[in-house]
Amino acid sequence: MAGDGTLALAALLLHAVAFLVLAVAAPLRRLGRPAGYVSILCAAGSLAAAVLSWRAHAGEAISRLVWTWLPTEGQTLATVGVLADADSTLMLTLVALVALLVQVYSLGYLSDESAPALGRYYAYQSLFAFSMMGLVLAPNFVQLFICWELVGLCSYLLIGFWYQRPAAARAALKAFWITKAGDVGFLIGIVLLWRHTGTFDLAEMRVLAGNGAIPLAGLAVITFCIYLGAVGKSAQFPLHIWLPDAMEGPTPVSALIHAATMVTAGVYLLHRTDWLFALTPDVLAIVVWIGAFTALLSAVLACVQTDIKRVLAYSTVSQLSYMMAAIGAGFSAAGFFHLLTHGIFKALLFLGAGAVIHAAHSNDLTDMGRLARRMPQTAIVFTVGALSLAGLPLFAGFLSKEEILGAVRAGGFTAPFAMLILVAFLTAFYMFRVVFLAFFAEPVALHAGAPVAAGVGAHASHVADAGHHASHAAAGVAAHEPHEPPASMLLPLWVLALLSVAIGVYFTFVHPEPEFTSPAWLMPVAVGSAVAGILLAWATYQRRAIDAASLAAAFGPIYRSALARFWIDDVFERAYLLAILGFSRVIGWIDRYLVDGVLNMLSAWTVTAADDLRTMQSGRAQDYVYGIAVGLLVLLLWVQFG
Amino acid sequence: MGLQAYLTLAAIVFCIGLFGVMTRRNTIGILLGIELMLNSVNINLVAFGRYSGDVTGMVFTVFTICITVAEAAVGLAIVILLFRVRRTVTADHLDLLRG
Amino acid sequence: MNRLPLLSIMTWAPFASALIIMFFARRRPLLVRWTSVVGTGISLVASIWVYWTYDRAAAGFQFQEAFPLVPSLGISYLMAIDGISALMALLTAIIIFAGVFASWTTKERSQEFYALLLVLVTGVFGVFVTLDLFIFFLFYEIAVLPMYLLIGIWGSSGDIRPQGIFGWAMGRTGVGTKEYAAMKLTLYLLFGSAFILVGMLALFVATGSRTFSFLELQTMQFEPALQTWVFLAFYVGFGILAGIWPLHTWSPDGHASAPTAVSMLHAGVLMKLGAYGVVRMGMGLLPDAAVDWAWLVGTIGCINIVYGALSAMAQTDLKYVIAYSSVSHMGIVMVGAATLTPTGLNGSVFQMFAHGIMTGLFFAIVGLVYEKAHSREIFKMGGFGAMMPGIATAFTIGALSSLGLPATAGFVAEFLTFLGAWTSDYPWWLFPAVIGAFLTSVYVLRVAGQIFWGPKAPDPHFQHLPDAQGPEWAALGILVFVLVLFGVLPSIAIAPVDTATGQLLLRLTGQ
Amino acid sequence: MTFETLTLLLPELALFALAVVVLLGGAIRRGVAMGWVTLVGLVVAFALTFTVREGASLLDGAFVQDSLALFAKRLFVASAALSLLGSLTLRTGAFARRSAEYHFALVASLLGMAVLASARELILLFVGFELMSIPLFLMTGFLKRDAVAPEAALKFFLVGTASSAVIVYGMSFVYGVAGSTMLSEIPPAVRDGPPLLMLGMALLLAGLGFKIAAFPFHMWAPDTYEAASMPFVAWLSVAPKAAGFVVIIRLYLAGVGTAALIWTPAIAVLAGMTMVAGNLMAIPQQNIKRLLAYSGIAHIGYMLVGLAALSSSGVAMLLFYLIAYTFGNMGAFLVVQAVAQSEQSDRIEAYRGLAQRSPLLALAMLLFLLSLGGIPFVAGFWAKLYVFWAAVERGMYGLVFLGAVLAVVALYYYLLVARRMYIEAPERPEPVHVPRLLGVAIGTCVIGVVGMGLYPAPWVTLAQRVAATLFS
Repeated sequence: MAGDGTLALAALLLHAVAFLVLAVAAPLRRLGRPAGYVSILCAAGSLAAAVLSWRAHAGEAISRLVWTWLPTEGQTLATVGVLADADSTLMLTLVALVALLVQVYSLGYLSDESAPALGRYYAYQSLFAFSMMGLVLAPNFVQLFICWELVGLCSYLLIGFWYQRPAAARAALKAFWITKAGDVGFLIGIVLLWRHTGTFDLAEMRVLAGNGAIPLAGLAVITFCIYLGAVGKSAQFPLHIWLPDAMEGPTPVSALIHAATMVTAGVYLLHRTDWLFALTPDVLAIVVWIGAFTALLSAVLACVQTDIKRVLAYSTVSQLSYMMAAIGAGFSAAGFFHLLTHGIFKALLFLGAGAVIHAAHSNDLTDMGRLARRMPQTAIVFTVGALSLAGLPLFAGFLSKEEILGAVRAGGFTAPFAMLILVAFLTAFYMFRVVFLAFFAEPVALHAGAPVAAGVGAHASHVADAGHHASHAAAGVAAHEPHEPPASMLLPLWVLALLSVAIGVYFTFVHPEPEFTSPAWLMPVAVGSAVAGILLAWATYQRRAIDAASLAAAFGPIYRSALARFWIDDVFERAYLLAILGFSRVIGWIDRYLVDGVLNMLSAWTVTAADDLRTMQSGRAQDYVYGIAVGLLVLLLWVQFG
Repeated sequence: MGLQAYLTLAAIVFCIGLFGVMTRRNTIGILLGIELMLNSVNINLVAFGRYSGDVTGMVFTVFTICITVAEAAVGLAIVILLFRVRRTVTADHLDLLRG
Repeated sequence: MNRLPLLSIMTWAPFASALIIMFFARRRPLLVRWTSVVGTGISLVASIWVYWTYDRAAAGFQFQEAFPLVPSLGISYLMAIDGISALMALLTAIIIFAGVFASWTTKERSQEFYALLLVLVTGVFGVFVTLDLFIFFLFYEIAVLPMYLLIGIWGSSGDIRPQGIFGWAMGRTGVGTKEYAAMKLTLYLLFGSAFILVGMLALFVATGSRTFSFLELQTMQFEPALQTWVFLAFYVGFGILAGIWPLHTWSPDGHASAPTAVSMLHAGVLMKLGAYGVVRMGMGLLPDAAVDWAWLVGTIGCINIVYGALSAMAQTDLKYVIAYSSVSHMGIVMVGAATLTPTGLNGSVFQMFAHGIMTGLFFAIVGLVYEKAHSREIFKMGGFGAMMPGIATAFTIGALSSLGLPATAGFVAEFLTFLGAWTSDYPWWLFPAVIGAFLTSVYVLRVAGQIFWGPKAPDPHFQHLPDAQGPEWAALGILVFVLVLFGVLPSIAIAPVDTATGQLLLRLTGQ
Repeated sequence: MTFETLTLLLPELALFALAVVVLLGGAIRRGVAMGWVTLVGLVVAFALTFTVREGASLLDGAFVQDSLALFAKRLFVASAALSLLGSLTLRTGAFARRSAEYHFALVASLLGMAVLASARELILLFVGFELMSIPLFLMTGFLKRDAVAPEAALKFFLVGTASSAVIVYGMSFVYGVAGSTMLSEIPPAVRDGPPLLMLGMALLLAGLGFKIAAFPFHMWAPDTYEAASMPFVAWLSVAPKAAGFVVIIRLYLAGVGTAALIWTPAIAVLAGMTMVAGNLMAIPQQNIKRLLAYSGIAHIGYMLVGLAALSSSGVAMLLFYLIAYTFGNMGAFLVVQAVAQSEQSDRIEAYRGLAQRSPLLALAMLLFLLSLGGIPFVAGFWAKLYVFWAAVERGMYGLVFLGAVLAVVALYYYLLVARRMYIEAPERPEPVHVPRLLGVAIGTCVIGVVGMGLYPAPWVTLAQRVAATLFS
């Protein structure tokens, strides 16, 4: 019975229940914390169900439940349901786990939100968890797209959670629009694919693909369109710009949505349909190149951020690109593997950052320093996360990252491979830059002119979470000391930390044999570059043996353009203002003054003509006789010549 | 071709009358113009009757003359009435009603 | 087949209550309102009943009621519904029921207001459920005429400063005033109805059989020449009401000036009435011409989608934004219909329904906001989300539906239309349609963000605004519920519609 | 002159007797008494029209009582009775002192119309015309102390007599060519269309154009309407025009057959110009009487469209239009009288908020306006529809399209009045006082308009029957 997917369904529906309860029962929602308990309860149950169904579907077991959703011409056009197999249930478990932890964590993190706001927050959380699971378990493209959009909606709602702050409101819109732009491609892709294969169903389609029943002509266009959707969701160049701004949302949201789950949906999509993409190798090539490029780009950007969350955001972008590259190289399993491990430790990092922000009341690295003394536990778990991200042995990121590198190389993409190695180095560097600056080094504020201070200084989001935590400071805790977060926040941190170590240790010794052979030098190179990065960071920011300023100067142009985010955001800004708004003004003007104007012109003319015409009615009897005479004349002429 | 001559004469008289109606400033003058027009009709009728040799034309003429008289009477009455109210019989001044 | 004349009840109940209001409810506002509630409630119940008891297996026209009126001219009181008209009747009933609540706070001359409104609704119901072309036309006129007074008396004037070329003309015609809007709308629609009348009479003459009955006309084969120009006449006539480009300009002015319930009804239902006319009369009676002219209908529809969305983006007056969004969405309806594919046509009909509810919701909300904040200027308002969370949420749901977000009715409609477009003879229609959906997301969320989910506006008037209360909740609640319900379970709407569209297309393309 | 002949003339005789009675009675009894007498007399005359054997003709064909004649006479008498109901409520000043004159003139003019409707002989036609017109001049100037009434009377008179001259001049040619004054002699002459005859017919057309107030012979109408007393104008706007149309039908269509078609272009052009001029010039009017005057001119244009078809159905539709127009237009004018009596103003402003002051009156006015505008459920809709239909049968699509567009224009200025009544707020709360008789008259018109709107069939068949006899 466990095999038939009902467990997966239960995991899915529990969150739906939570959402409905919170959405409909307004009084409960307005209570705040109780609402949180409800949704946490459901999340816990959902996790249990997820784990069980994962166990049940480990191996080859696949179970499928579908119901008709859209009828047409008497038959079924589209269905909804669950498709539970090893991958989906594994992903399901990850989502359930992170969702649960984040919801618990939020209890502490958002403790000083107003009750209704908190209720709203948990309603959104449940909705998100539900939609994400629906996406993971989707048996067909329609449901996939539906949930795809819904998670986008949740991200929009949660980024804009503090909508009273202009930055947050703007970021929410930006995120929605950019991802929506990608989804336009995705939607088109689905429609085209439907006509191409005659079905939405993944399983059926896979069978068709298996026996080569899918015509290859034009398939590349379709897969590319679908890939566009992934580009939007998983923040690939050039649509990656929304993710850093999305950090305006509460940190737990960033952890759940913008690190562990939603943003990985694109990767998951490509992994789910790798058999389809396998038919169009040139599209896969594009995926690799874009992936590698985005990885490098965002890694560089991450190095110059002074907002701790933005560093993590860019690192997320670059890690996602890692996965994309692997999938593009044709070994989607590697990408999926990294997706899972990354989900764990990136969530850990974000939650850790949240704890830091919670304590320091600022996102800005320059406001931090030596926090390790005040909050040792946080320091430890954060470092664990950093090590995982850097990909050192015994930590979660180690094997997954190495597999990706191997995969890309095995795929025969040398240049991307080189770029990714470089990225590995940069990753370690910027991660430990954060670690040292935040936890171990002296507060840099003392060291005037340090490049970190010259970061994207003026950026509005610097007050991100501090904004609402200012209540602390206002509350007279002037001589206030950073302190460990409450248990509700520490617990999830430790769980995640231990998990990443456990995974790391497990996979350091137990190598699953990959589908490709990577040379012996690969592992040392990868680890070496990571270590090099760490050392450089240490030398620069801990020992200050190397002056950060001169370091920055060494990369002058890159550094400066990185500060300007390579002007990509500006380009989009312009495009929005000029192309869309500007054009709309033109159309609006045309509508009002030409299309409608002509109409008004006609009527105005008629009225004027009428006014002129009545002057004929002069009031003099003799003019009236003139009228008769003229009429008579005309008639006579007509009789004569007509 | 006597008929032609009569008809032409009638036409000329008619046009003179019409011209008078359209140009005279004095209302009485206009009335006279109308009388001319009607009388041209009489010329026509008599001529036609004479040349087609039946009396209907003459009969018609008699009717026309009577009716013309009646019209003249009514017209003059109205003119007098108007003069009482407005102290003028100049057609151009009678344009209170217009537009 | 059924003993109770449900369709007549549905149609005439509002009219009856209008009479009651006119004669027995002098100066008793509450009685007026409750009479309207009861009248429209009866219609609602009847329509739901019809909708559920409609025999999907049998399909075709059901619940027939017929008795001859003018046998000599073949005019008869013939009422029946199929899947499409059942859904449309349901839509009408829902909108007006909500509309009665939404305009609960009408102050001046509320008695006449409700009376006229109910008469109008009678016309709309009649159009949807009658199958006699002549009666159809009469109902159509009933549905159009009261609009002049409804807008003229209870409407509100916006401020549009005439400028640019034709500026003087706009000044001269008094653009922006409610009188202008009312006059424009009435004349425009009557002009359109002239075309419809001519077309119908042409068919009537062409059939030697001397009948106005749709059922009989349906069985006839008109010669191509006649079909062509009659179809065009219908297309222009109904198209004006459906707001096809470039004959749409009455709709923004009209909807912006109209009082809440009227804009709800007009944008929500009457524009659909135009589309319904094109589908029922144009395609139903003139299959060959419909196939020949599909390219025109669809292409104009595409123009509508993009053009409407962009115009909506350019507006600063909330009501104008909504009105233009209607123009854009009617484009989707038209494209869906023009695809001549089952999916597309289902999508089109479903979009009529979805957009009807959605726009009804929008206009209800605009009405509430205007009533509380006394402003329609988008960029003067801001941060209302904190003060009126209920209204804000409702608006957001409406917005999501209009940008075609899944789990709302809008998505299903648009998705089906897209599928239909791509499988039609003119696949490229897909792209303007999809782009239109994207543009919608831009302007509609921009508005939502500006007014509700953004920083507070400095204006002191906007500091303390009440949320919706009392009957207003009923209006919002009903509409939101329907919007989401049909988004989550579209099959309850698609299934009956499917039975009708299938038969229609069978005659059209013989597939 | 046998007794049988007299029975055929009963309606005319009754009218004549009535005229005498009123004239003499006026010497005995002042006040509105004569008005009542006239009303009774009219009812009698109306009843008598039904005693006449249809299709009879006497004076060897110079005077016929065919269905068209009877139809027209009933229309004249009925409309006269309606306007009388209106004028009976005017009990002050001239209407009290000189009511006998007024009613005598009315009956005399009516007699003229009656003769006109039956005349199939030129002299009779001419006499009929004058008998109809001269009293009209008088009645226009009836309020002789009034500043503008005499002016209007003079204009009406001058232009009217001029046009009479034109008519009779035309008649002289017709007589000359046809060699007889019998209309029955014209058709054979028309067939080979000698220029002189055509000249005469053209002159006649011009003169008749004046009678029916078709552009450009319409100019007397607005001024006269504005100045004269309302009930009279209500009647003037209908009956003489009907008479004019009857004569046109007799002269140009009856028995001429297809030869009549040579007139189609002339009449069509006349119709087009009249519709355009009437509708356009009505737009800027601020005086409701003038507005109705111009709209009336426009309606003449629509009737001419029906006439231009020069077919049996065309004439039928024209006659139907005449009935609808009678009810709608007279009703509107009677409402105007009611408002004018209580507001002392016939500006459109006087109608502000009428709907709130006296809803029923406003509703009646709205119905009349809608009927004139050609909206379903009221008579005007069918009238326009049928007229267009007739024109389409002749393939005059352009004319029909023009008419349709102008119908929208017309609706514009009718709705402007509706806007005053319904949308704008009243200046004074108290309702408009409507005298009972006037109310009856208005009510009759409402019944007529709505009745014809809801169930036009009998009237249509009537009109068709009448028209059919002309083309048999």
